[in-house]
Amino acid sequence: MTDASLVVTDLRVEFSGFVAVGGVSFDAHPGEVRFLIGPNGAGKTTCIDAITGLAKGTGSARLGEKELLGKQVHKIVRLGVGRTFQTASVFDELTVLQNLDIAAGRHRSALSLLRTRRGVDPSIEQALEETGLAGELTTPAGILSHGQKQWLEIAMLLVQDAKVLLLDEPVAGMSQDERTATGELLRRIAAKRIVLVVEHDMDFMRRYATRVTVLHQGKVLSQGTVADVQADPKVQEVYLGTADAIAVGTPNRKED
Amino acid sequence: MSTISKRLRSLTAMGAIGTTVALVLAGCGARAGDEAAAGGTSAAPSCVDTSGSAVKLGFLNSLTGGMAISEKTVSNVLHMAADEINAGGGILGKKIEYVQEDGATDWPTFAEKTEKLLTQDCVAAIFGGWTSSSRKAVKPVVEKHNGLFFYPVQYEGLESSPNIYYTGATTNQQIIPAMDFLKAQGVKRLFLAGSDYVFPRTANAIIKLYAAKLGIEIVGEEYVPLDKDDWTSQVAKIVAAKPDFIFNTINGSSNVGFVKAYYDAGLKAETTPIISVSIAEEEAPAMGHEVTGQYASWNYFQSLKTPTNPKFIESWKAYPNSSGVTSDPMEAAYISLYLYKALVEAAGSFDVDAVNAAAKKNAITFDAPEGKVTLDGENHHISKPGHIGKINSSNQFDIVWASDKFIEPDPYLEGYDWFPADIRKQLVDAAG
Amino acid sequence: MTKPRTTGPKPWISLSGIGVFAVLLLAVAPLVLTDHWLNNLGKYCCWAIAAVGIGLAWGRGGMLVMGQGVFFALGAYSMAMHLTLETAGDRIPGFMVLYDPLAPLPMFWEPFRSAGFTLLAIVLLPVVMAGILGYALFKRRVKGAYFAILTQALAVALATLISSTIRETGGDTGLSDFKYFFGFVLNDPANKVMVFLIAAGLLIVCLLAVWQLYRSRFGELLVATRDAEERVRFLGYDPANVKLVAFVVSALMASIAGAMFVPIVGIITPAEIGAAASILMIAGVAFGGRASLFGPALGAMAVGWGQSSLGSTWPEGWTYILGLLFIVVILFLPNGLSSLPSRFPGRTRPKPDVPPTPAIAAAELEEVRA
Amino acid sequence: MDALIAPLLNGSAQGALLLLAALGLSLTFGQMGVINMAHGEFLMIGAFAAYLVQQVITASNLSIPVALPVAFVVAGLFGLLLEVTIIQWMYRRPLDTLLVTVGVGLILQQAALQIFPSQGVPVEKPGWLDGQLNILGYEWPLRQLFTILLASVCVAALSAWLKYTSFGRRIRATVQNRDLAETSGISTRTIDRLTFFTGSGLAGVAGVAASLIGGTNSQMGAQYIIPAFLVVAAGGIGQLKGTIIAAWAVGVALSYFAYWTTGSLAQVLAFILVIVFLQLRPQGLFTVRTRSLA
Repeated sequence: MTDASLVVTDLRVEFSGFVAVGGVSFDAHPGEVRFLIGPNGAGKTTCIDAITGLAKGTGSARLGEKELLGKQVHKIVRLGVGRTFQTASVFDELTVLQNLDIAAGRHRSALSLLRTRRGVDPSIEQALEETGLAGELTTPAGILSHGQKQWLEIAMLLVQDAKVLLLDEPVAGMSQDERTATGELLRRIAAKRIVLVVEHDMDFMRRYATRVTVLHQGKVLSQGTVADVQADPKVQEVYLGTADAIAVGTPNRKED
Repeated sequence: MSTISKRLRSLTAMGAIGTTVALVLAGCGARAGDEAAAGGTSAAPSCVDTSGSAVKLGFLNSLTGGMAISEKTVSNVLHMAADEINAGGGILGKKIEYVQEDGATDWPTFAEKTEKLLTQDCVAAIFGGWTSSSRKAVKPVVEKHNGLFFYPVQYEGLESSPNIYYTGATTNQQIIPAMDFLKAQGVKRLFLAGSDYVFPRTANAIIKLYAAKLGIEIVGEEYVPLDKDDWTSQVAKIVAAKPDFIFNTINGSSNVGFVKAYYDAGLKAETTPIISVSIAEEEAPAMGHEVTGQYASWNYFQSLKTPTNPKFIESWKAYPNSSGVTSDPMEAAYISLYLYKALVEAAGSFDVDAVNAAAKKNAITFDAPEGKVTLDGENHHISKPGHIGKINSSNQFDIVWASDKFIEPDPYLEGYDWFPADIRKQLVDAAG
Repeated sequence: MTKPRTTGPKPWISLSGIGVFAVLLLAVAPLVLTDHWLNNLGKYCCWAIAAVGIGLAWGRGGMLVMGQGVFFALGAYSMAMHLTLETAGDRIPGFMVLYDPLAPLPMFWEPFRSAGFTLLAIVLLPVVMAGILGYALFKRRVKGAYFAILTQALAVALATLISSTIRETGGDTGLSDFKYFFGFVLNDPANKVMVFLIAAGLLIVCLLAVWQLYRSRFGELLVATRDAEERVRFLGYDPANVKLVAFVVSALMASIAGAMFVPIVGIITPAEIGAAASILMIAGVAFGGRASLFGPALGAMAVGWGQSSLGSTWPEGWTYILGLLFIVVILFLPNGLSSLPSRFPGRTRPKPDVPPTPAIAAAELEEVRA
Repeated sequence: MDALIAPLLNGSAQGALLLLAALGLSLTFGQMGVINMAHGEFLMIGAFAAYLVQQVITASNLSIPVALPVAFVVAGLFGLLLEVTIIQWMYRRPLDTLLVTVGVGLILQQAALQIFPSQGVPVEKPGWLDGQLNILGYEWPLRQLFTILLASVCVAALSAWLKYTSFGRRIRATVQNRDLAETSGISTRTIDRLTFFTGSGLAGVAGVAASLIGGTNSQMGAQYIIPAFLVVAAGGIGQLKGTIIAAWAVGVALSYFAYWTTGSLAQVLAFILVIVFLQLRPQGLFTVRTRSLA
C-alpha cells in the first residue's frame, strides 16, 4: 500500500452558486513534497477541505483504490488521510503527550479508552524524536511556541499513521530557522508518505517542492517542477500584480 | 500510573463500598408489617417548648417564585393576625413568636421547611400554603411528626387529616353554592374553563356530576397550563360552543389572559357571564375594567356586612405591606390563627393531641369577618356562608346571592347523593 | 468559551479527597447532624449526584445540559411509582380514583410493582432516552446554545405534560405520601438514615466513576472534543460518539439522583423537572467549578444549603444572591470556586482565557457552508 | 369552515406575538451570538412601562400608542445597561452569557415582584381595539389584528433599518467579519451597544403587546423565553425571514393543536415539533454563511 497515490480528478466545489473549485485535477505520490500554490481565493484550502470531507465536492479524489469524496470526515481520516489547519489547532489544555496519545488512539478499543494511560507508545516516542518535541512531553500544548505547535500537529499526523498529509500553510508565522527545520522534516517524512503542502511562502516552496500545482480562480493554471512553473508565462501574468505578496509570504492571513 | 496509587484506589473504593454496606445494614429500621414493634409510625416526642412567655408558630408561604404573586398577601395577613393577638395578650397568655419560612414555589421545599419548623424550630403549629401541591407536600410531614398545619385556601376537598385544619372552603362550600346559583339563574349550557392542574380538574369532575343532577349541559371543557396566559385558542372554542355561562377554575395570572381573550372575542358579562372561584378582590384590579360585571363564588367578600368585617378591613388597610383590599384567602388565613387560639384555649394546652381532643369535644367558634364560623372537630373544616358576588367598577363585589344558612363542611360530599359512593369509598380507603 | 483547567492535581490527592469526603458523609454526618439536617444533606447529595453528571457533560464535554430535569424525572417518577404502588398495596392509588373510578391502573404503571423492574428502569430509561436523543442531536452536530435550549425545551415540555396528565402521573401535585421503601418503613428514623447512606454512597460511587473517567484516555479525548471538535474529527474519531458517552453517563447520574430524591424528600412534582429546577442544578455546578472533580458536587451542596438556610432567614435576599451568584461567578470565575487557588499570585497558570482558535472557527465556518 | 379558519387566524396572532418576542432575540442572539435569557424580563419591563404610561396618560386610546416607543426606549436602556456592565466582557463566551443572563432574569423578576403589586397591574386595551372583524364567518378579535400589524411594522422597520441605514450596514458588516469591520474603521463597540439596545427595545415593544393579551406581572416574561429561542433557532440564525416563518408556523401549529387536543398537549406537541425540526435541520430554515455558534 505504500505506493498508493492520491489522485484528484475534475474536483468541483460550489458554495450556493459560487464556484470555489471548478474542475481541478492533480496527483501526489509517496516520496514527493507536493505543493499547491495560488493567490487569494484560488481554492487551495477548499481543495483540501473537499478531499478531507469538510466541504462537499464532486468529481473524484482517490487514495489508491478508495474514493474519498462523499465519505464522512472521520471515515476519510481512517483511510489514512490527515491534515493540519492554517493556524495550528492543537488541544491547548492538554499536554504534548496527551495530544499525541489522542492522535494515536483511534485504533484503541472502547474499553481501553476507559483506562488510564500507562507509559508512552513507541510510535509517539518516534514522532517526538522526529519533530524535536521530546523535551516538551508534559508541556501543555497551549504554551508551546507557534512553530512547536505546528510540529506537534505534524507529529500528531505521524502517530495517527496518516498515509497522506495535507498541510495548510505549515510555515506561516515561523522564523527562518523554524522554516528550515520544518522543510527538512517534511522531506524526511515524505519518504514514505504523500505530503501535500498549501503554501504562500515562495521561498519555502522553491527550496522544498518536488512538484507544484498552481491554482487560479478555482482552476489549475500550471503544473510541474518549480522551474517549469516559474517559467510559465501564465503564472507570471497572474502573479504580476501580487508579486510582493508572493515573495514575502503573508503569515496569519485568512483565506477565502 | 504507579501500582501504589492503583492499590490505593481499589482500597478506597472497596472501603467506601464496605462502609456503606455496613452502615446501611446497621441502619436498617422497621420493615413493612412490623411498624408497631419498631414504633415506625408513631412520631418522636415533640420538642415544642411552651414553658416560657412565648409560643413559637411557623408561617410557611412562597415569598419567591411564581406563587409569591398570590401567597405574599396570605403571609402578610398572618403577621397582622399575630400582631393583633399579641396586642390582646397572646395565646394562653403567651406571645406569638413566629418563624417565617419561604416555600419558594417549590413543593419539596414546603416539605423540607415543614420538617425544619417542626423539628428544628419546634413550632407548635404551622400556618400557610396556597396550592394543593404545597398542602400535599406538607401533609405527610406533619402527619409523621404529629404537628399541626392550618391551610387557608379553598381547595378541591376529598381529603382530611388529623394534623391539618382547613379554614378555606371545601367544594360543598364554594363549588356547589356556585352551581346552585347557576341553576337559579336558569343556566342550561355551561362551559368549564380551568388551569391544567389538580384543583380545576377535581372541581370540574364534581361540577360535571352535579350538573347532570341539576340538568345543566356541559358544552365544553378547556384547560391551559398554569403558567400560560394566552387563552385565545380556547376562547374561540367557547364562542363556538355558545354557553349561557362559563365556570372558571383558572388560577393566577392566567385569569388575566382568559378575561382579555374573552373580552377580545366579543363575549360580555351581559350575555355570557363568567363565574370564578379564584378571582377575588386581590386579583380583580390586575384585570382592569374587563372583569367588571363578572361573578365570583366565595365565602368572604370585603363588601360583606358583618359585625367584625369593618375592623378587619380597617386593620388591614392600616397594616404596613397592605394591599389595601381584603379577600377570601386572606380572611381564611386570618381565621386560621384565631381558630388556633380558640382551640388552644379550649384545650388549655399547646399539645397537638390535646388540641385535637378539644376540637372534637367542643364546638369551637370564631366571630370571623365572614360571620361566626364553627369548627367541625371530626373533619377539621369550618362552617362557612356561601356568597356570590358581582364585580363592580371599583373592583369590589356586590353580593347577589347568599346561602340561607352557614354550610357545614363536607369534604367527602357524603351528604350529596349524586356523588358516587364507590368513588367516595375508594378515596377514603386510599387516604387510609 | 473559556477553557477550564483540566490538568488537575495528582491522582492520589483527588482520591484521598474522595476518601475524606466519604468519611465525612458516611460516618461523621450521621453522628453529628440532626435528623432534619441529615435529611437535607441527603437531598443535597441527590443534587450533587446530578451535578457530578452535569460537570462531566458540561465542564469536560462542553455540552450545556439544561434539561437534566428530564432524566431526573425518569429516575424520580420510576421510583415514586414503585413507592406509590407499594404504599397503595392492592388498591389503585387514591388520586386516580376520582377521574375514572372503574378504570384500571394505567398500563405503564403495572411493571413498576416489581422492585427489580423499577431499579432496572432507573438505570435503563435514562440511558436509552439519552442515547436516542444524544445520537440524534450529536450526529446532526447540534451543539452550543442550540443544544442548551433544546434540552431546556424538552424539560419544559415534559413538566407541562406531567402537569396535565393528572390521572396518569398525579399532575402538578405530583406523587407523595410514600409509606414504604422496598419494604422498609420510611417514617422510621433508622430507615431514613439508611436512605441517606445509600444516597451519600451513590454520590461517592459517582465521584469515583468520574475520577476514573477524567484520568482515563476517554477523559482526555472528551476535553479534546470540547475544545476542538473538528480537530478530533480529523484524528479519525467521531466526536458524536465521545459526547454521547458523556451525555448518557450524565443522564444516568441525573436519574439516580432523582430516584434517591423521592424517598428522601417524600414528594416529586413537575416543579422539580422544569426550567427553574434544571437551571438550579446548573447553578451549583457553575459555582463549584464545572470542570473540576469536586466542584460540581460541592457547588450543588452549597447552593442547596444556601437555599435551606439563607432562604429561611432572608427569602427575597436569597433570590438576589442566587442571581448575583450566576453573574459574579460566570463573569469573574468561569471555572468556579475551585479555580480560586490558582488565581492567587505565586501560582502560575497558562493563559486563563484562551480565545477560540481561529482555525477551528474557520473550520466551523466551512462546516456551516457544507 | 370555522374549525379551520379560527385556529388559523388565532394562530397567526399568536405567531405574531412570538415573532415580536423573538425579533429582539434574532438580533442579540442571531447577530451577536449573545444568549440573553433575561429577554423575557425585558419584555416584562416593556409591559410595566406601558402600565406606568397609563398612569400618566389615562386615556387608553392614546396611552398605548405612546407606550410603544416608551417601552422600546426603557427596555432598550435596560439592555444597554446589561451590555455595558456584563455582556461586553463575554463576547468570546457565548454559552456563558446564557447563564449570566439567567441570573439577571432572576433578579429582575424578584425586583418586579417587590416593586409592583404582587398580583400584577392592569394595562387597559384602547377602545379602538374593541370589536371583531368578520372573516369567513369567524369573528376575529381586532386586538389580534393589532398584534399582527405591530409585528409587521416592527419587522419592516427593523429590516429597513438593517438594509438602508449606515448603522444597519455596519451591524451586518460587524456580524459578517468583526475583525475586518474593525479595521475598516467601524467602532464595533458602538455597534454592539446599539444592536443590544435595539434588540432589548424590541422586547419592550413585545411586552406592550403581551400586556394586552395576558397579565402584567413579575412572571410574565418566563413563558415567552423558551418559545422565542426555539423560533429564532428554527428560523435560522440571523435570518429575519426565517424567524418570521418559524414564528408564524409555531403560532399556527400551537393554535391547531390547541383546537384538536388540549392546551397543555398543544404546548408539548409544539415544542416537540420544533425539536424534531431542529434535529432534521440543525441550521434552521435558512442557512447563513457565518460563524456557527460556540
